[in-house]
Amino acid sequence: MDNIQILDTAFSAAEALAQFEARAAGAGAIVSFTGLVRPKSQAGEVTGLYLQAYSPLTETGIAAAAKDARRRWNLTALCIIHRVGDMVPGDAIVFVATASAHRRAAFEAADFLMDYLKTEAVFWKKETTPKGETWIEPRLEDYADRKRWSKAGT
Amino acid sequence: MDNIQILDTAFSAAEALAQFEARAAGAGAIVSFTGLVRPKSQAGEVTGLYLQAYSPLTETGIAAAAKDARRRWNLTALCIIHRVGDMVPGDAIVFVATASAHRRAAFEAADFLMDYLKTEAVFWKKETTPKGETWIEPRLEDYADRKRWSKAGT
Amino acid sequence: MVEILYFGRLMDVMGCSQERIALPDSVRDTDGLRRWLDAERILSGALLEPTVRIAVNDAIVPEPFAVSDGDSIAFLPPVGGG
Amino acid sequence: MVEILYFGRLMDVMGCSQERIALPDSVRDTDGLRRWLDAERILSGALLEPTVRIAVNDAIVPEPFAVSDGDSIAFLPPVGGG
Repeated sequence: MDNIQILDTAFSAAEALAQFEARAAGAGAIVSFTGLVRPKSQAGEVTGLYLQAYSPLTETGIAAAAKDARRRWNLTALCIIHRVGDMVPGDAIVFVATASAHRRAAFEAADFLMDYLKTEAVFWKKETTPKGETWIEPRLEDYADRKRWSKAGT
Repeated sequence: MDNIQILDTAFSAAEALAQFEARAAGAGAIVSFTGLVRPKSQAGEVTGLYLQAYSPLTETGIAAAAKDARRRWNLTALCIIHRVGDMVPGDAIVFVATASAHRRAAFEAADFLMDYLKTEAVFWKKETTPKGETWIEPRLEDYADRKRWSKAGT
Repeated sequence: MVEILYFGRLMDVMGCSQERIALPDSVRDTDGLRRWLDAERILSGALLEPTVRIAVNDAIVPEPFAVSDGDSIAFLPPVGGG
Repeated sequence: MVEILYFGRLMDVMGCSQERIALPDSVRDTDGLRRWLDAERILSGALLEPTVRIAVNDAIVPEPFAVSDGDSIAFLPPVGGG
């Protein structure tokens, strides 16, 4: 029941949630996360973002994280959609949705998957600002978030 | 920029997310939570759920929780929609969405608001199963979740 | 006369969600109201439970709280959340 | 011949995302490949950084890892997440 997609075209998070709800019938709690291209970064105004994946490593890594989430939490459905290619501010980069009987599992699993996607997922990201193009590597904060999970589960 | 609604008619979480996204323009992270009427409970098959509010206490309590969330986290937008009246399994009971520059604030604020809504919000809930009608009071688990926030913030 | 509101399971216990009552002179605060009404309706303590809170004129009050003619008084069992 | 893939900022450093190269006999593993290619292209260490990982035939490998004709070898700078 996992739905994992890498897309090179724009997608709507709201539509993804509508479809997920249909698949998650019977759940009591659905959490969604949408990551969007921000119009500003430390380097200034962002005019474009390029994301590169390395198939099939990107897909197998995400599938393994999804499997890990299912092992840790009792989920009735799970969805991960990730954009690659050229994007502009406001575009959805990533959408994660989790469904469970109770809200704690849904919240924690979505949080866990996002930490994976922000630090370990196999993507490279290039930001375009008036100052030029810059490859972005993870923030220290992202690594700290990810470490929260290292002692949970087995 | 807070959008707080108590509704006595069905609503679509996906549509609520679409509208929220439009209001949250510029955010990097959007978290949504949807609570749905589950088809089963401890008492068996659920055929109906009735929710009662006490206006204006219900509204002012939720508005105060929203204000508290904004004080604790840097949010660019916030939405809370809560159903009252008669519902059936699969219906959305509650929708919470939070938007922020970064994901941690959005996740934590949504989690915090849901803990408030599940334990302290002024609603009474009656479940109908083949065994009859039962008023539901909070689970101990819900109180424990809510307590997580008592030491955070001021 | 006061207006009394019952919420949640207390609606079922009282058989209504709302009523108007003339308070006897002996009832001057929420404690007196709880005791008098519970005895009057033979409820065996349903209105005396400490988890049942009281709102006067749409604000939850610390008890005992003075009540008088014209007040709207609500009996609130533990809230169930959404 | 081996196929070499460059990702992220290494695409810019190398000026391409992919190339085919005949490995000299002296290059038998990933350590040898990093050193030889970095020197050959005068990169001053861009391929020697320990944060740059290597995948051989689409699997990240513990290094040094043997490489030989027909392999697909990818240089992976730290991933940036989504």
